[in-house]
Amino acid sequence: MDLKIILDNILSPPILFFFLGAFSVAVKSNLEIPHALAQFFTLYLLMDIGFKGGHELSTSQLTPTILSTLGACMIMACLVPIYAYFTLRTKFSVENSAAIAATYGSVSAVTFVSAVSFLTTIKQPFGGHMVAAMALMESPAIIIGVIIYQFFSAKELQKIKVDEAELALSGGKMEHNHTAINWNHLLSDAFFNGSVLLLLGSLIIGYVTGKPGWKSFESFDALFKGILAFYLLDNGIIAARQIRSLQGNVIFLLCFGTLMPLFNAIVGILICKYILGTSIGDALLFTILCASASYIAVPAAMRLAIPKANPALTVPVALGITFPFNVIFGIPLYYFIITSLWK
Amino acid sequence: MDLKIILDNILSPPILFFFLGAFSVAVKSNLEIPHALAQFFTLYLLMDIGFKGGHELSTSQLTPTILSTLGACMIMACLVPIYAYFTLRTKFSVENSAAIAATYGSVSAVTFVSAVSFLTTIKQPFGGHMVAAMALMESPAIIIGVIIYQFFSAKELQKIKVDEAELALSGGKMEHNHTAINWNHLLSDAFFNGSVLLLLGSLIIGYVTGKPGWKSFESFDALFKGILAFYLLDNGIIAARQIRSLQGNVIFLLCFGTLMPLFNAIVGILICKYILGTSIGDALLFTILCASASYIAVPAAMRLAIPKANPALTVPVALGITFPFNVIFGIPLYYFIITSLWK
Amino acid sequence: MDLKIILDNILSPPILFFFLGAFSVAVKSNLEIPHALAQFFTLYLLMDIGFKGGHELSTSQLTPTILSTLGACMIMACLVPIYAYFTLRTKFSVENSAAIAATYGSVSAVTFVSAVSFLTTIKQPFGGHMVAAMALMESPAIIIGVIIYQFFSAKELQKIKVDEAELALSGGKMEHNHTAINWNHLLSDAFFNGSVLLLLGSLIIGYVTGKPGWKSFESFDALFKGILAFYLLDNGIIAARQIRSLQGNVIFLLCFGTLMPLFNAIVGILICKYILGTSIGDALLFTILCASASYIAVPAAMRLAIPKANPALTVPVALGITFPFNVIFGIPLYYFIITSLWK
Amino acid sequence: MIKSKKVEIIVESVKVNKIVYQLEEIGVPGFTIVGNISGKGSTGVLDHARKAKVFEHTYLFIVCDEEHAQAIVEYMRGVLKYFSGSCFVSDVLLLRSEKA
Amino acid sequence: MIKSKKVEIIVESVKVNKIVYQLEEIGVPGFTIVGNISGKGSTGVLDHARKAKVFEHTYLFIVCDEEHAQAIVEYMRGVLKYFSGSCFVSDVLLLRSEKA
Amino acid sequence: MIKSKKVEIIVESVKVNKIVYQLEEIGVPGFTIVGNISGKGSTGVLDHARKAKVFEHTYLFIVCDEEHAQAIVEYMRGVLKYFSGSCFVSDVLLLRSEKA
Ligand SMILES: Nc1ncnc2c1ncn2[C@@H]1O[C@H](COP(=O)(O)O)[C@@H](O)[C@H]1O
Ligand SMILES: Nc1ncnc2c1ncn2[C@@H]1O[C@H](COP(=O)(O)O)[C@@H](O)[C@H]1O
Ligand SMILES: Nc1ncnc2c1ncn2[C@@H]1O[C@H](COP(=O)(O)O)[C@@H](O)[C@H]1O
Ligand code: NA
Ligand code: NA
Ligand code: NA
Repeated sequence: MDLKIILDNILSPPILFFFLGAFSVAVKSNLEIPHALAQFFTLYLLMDIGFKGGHELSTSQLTPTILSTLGACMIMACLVPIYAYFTLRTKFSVENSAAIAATYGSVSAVTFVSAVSFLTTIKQPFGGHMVAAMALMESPAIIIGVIIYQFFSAKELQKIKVDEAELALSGGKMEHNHTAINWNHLLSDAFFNGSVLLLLGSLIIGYVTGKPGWKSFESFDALFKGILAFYLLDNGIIAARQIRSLQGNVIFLLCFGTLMPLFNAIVGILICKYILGTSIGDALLFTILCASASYIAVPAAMRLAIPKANPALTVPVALGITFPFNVIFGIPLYYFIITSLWK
Repeated sequence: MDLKIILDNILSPPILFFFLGAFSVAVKSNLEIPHALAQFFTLYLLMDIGFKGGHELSTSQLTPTILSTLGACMIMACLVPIYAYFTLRTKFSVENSAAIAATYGSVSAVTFVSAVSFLTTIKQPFGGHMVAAMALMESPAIIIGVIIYQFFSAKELQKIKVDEAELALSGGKMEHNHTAINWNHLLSDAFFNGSVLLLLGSLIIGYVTGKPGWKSFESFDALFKGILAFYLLDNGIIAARQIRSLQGNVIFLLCFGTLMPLFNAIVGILICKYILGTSIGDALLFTILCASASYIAVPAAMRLAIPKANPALTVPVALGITFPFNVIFGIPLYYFIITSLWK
Repeated sequence: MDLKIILDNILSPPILFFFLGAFSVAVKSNLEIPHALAQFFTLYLLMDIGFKGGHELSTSQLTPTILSTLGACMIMACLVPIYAYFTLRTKFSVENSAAIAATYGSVSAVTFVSAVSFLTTIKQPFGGHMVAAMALMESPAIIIGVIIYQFFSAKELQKIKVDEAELALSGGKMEHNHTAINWNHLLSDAFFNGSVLLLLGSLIIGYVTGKPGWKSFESFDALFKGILAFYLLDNGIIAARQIRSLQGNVIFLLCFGTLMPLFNAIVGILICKYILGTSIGDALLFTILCASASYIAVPAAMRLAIPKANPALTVPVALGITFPFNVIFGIPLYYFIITSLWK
Repeated sequence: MIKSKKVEIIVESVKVNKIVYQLEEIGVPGFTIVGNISGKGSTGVLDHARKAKVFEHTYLFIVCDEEHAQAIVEYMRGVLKYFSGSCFVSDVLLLRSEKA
Repeated sequence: MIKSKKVEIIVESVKVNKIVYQLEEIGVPGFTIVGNISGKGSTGVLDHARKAKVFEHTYLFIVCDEEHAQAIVEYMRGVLKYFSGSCFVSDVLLLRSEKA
Repeated sequence: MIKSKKVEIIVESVKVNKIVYQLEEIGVPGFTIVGNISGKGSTGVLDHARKAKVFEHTYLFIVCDEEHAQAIVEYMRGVLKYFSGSCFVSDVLLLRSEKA
């Protein structure tokens, strides 16, 4: 039965378009999605999922389970980077380990959206608060990643170099304190990041405008699957290019990029089952939040906060390995495990 | 009751997305709408509103009220810049006064579209000819602005400078006559402006293709509110940046940017009530045409025709003050006044 | 009755928007569709038509007629360039004749899509395999064009020059064999061309995902006519510019650009009637595939394969003359002939 | 290689058509236009208000001989008196290519 | 025409804000930013992963006097020690335009 | 600062891949590509027909030493015999940056 779900997922249009994109890279086709469009699809998906979640929330009650789910999300966002860091540290430098670890603490919105699409297809309900949960999980990992980095690089006396990089950028003059990290900037960047803002904003707008708001949005929302397919076509192109540019310890990264999400997913499932007691739909979304890794916001934030980390290491793992793994196998697999456990 | 309507308007998704955009600027978020998309939204809204108006027209009859409404629009487009000019002249140079005045004689398509969205939400009908009225009002103010400028700058003997600017651009050789303004170019730019053309073209296409045409367009039109929300998100970002770059006599501009549309609206309402005798829906649209100010087409035309006018003065008032004022407070307020009077 | 169909076609929104675009160029309007959008419309139309065709195919049976239709498409794709070449050779050089001839052997996706839109409007059914037929016809003409060119340029001893161009590009070092054409590259470019890939990929995805896939796509597909209208607006702008840049023997090109598609259409109609025995809908689509000329993929491929051919000659004929001729007059005219014959 | 001048111009987008027209009058052999720029100069930051076309600038450059460069500079001297922008000139060696 | 320097900088897009801020601190008279570039340098091809913002680069140039150019170069020397990019300087003649 | 050459190339977009391949063969240290240009040259105005890819041009530049510049110019001399475009060279001082 497991296989059947996975196959059904693979044979859904968005996933097939993902493969089409990857195939086009393999055969060196000139298929190309203009950058402005890819940005539009991202904005649309965030806006739509936020609005939908807000509308959903406006029709439901704030239960203790919801609150504890949100809390559990925050905890996972802080916990994952820590154990990911120690795993990575066996092969990589402090900087790279901290940067990669941070991406796994955060989430990938499109992986989440794919899971929502999966649930919608099989008509499994889920709560609007899970969208809020996603928004909550976007940023804490950035902070944790930086803290990990500061803590361990101080230990290893490499901190000085970082200071120098930051010092160079600010033209030699360092602001009051002497730490390299400008926490002010980092925090505001993390929490007022464009996608977090749009997601939370749409959530609130969907919540506030309730049913009449939703009605005016419905035919916009109807494009959801089509645009997701388009987006995954583009992501297939990008992910295939990323996987080709994998460097360093490729085998280790391949294992890490698939086993880490799997492990995080299992932790997530166990939390849902034995601590939170969520519904099946919410459990899948919680799991996918734990399992997914950020390949846009966190690497960009890390580039600013930990300049010595090599983004050519971070992005290929998160986008080239973990993203396809989750979207193709992860979602149906986690769902299979959940339905087995919940019975 | 007034307050209730205003609140309802503020709590509609498009307006809330406008606030979200403005908020993102306030917190220095990196939220950004690609330029190509903003252009797409504009094109879509013009096409859709034009087509819808044309379809509407094809189902109705040409009444004397319609004709007199169109005439009244033209008259207002010529009248507004004149009294706006004299108000502005108390604080600004001839050039700047003429340029700002012209923007108030013209219209803002998105303000109009927002009013249409408002009417649609409260199910208040309106005539398709109002779209034609908007198209008619786009350009005359440009001509009037230039005439005002020529008339008063001649008086003040500053005309020479303008000639020089135009002369410089054309490499020293001036075409036959010695006025700085190339009326030929100006008129064709004004009347064959991209947005006027698309609006009128879509209106005619909607009219000609009638019901079958509309049917094939309906699901495209269903995206209307979603795209308006997206567009206002972008406009919120832009307007907030504009308001920050207000310069010169800020308090005067703030007053002018809110009181001028209010005054124009009241004039518009009185004309509808006591001269034209329009329906409530048409009255609101006529009023919003009078009250709104152009922040794209007219400033660009003024840059060509009155180079000495400072666009960094014109755009912030029209886009940073008058646009939000109209869209947030103006529409429901004018509607309230109209329904009170029409009772 | 002929006239009535043509008139109905001209008065459909997409065609009227095409005229609006052309008109905007005539009056020198600044109406402009951002490039990224035009690309989006192309991608959307290919994806949608492919998906629709695949879905259609999944509900039908593979009949001998279908197979022979696909075969006939391939044959026409090879035949058309040959007789087009000899016609053109009376006025143009070997290079230019081969390049123009190749465009007529291939197809224009938007012309095909317009014919689909025409059939949908008049509720005439057609088979999903015609989309596969279009995909099959995109590339062979490129190969044929190059073969023609090689064959006749060898004869005329001009081949050396081509070698030199290719040699120059590759920095003097020529790969093993001494022919100028890199067949490997050419074939993979032709068959893994972005639009062929997206079309075939969507076709397969539509076929594989069948009815549930289609259901999730339906509301995306509903935008079809609106986006086609938008696309033709843009094409009207581009085609009008192209027609203005026609050079060389303009009268000959005008005749060729209208009579060649007409002739190809008649050949196509006769094949459908007397050899294939297709339905009316399939006959129109087969005919339009024969009649249309590629103005994007083939000219770009020719630029690489036959550098001495002048693209400023190829594109204006295909895009400025044949495209509007087919879309405005051709489709209803061919349809009229077909219905007359099929009676 | 021919000793040539590269004249670089940044100017308000709304004026570009006129300037290009004038460049052709002057008889330059060619020019290249790079769109989509932002920047800052004496009139302030320019990408503030991309929706307002008036603030857009365009970057173009012309490679030509000394005399043409002189003519462009003289022309731009007049233009920049009234309009926002910048213009500067440098030496380049142009590859003389004869078509085969 | 004033003898000036044109300083051209290619640098990671995520760092551009800080660099622009520093340019203003240095007091340059203006700068122009050209977005949407791709390229290749010591750290490899750059348009591989446009979706991943970290790989984006930006191209900007500044026309200024010798001293400012010196200051920018000194600054960029530090920056390029740690970040990907390139910086080079050439001579230009700047058109001195007085506003009318 | 190292005395270097900046080689600027404008060439038909359909040929860019081959040219970039050849630049790497020549062994240039890097290059930057600026897309989305329009312009005019001996073969006429180029943005007429953006939908027809054949008319698109691309602008790229390479900063390198004298020898590499020479090699690129020789290569481009051949290319421009057959294809539309332009190529010119100027002197720049390249900032030598050692990574920390
Ligand atoms: N010194 C400079 N270096 C580079 N670009 C400049 C400079 N000065 C002005 N610009 C460009 O020209 C535009 C207009 O300048 P301005 O008219 O001085 O405001 C700016 O937005 C910049 O793009
Ligand atoms: N020699 C060069 N010539 C032109 N552009 C260069 C050169 N070296 C580096 N660049 C540009 O700077 C970016 C980053 O270079 P790098 O830090 O060396 O990887 C490249 O992607 C190019 O856009
Ligand atoms: N003298 C020039 N200055 C600047 N750009 C040029 C020049 N000549 C040609 N170009 C550029 O190269 C492209 C092709 O030139 P051509 O092959 O001469 O038609 C033009 O569209 C311009 O973008
Ligand atoms: Na995670
Ligand atoms: Na007005
Ligand atoms: Na054909």
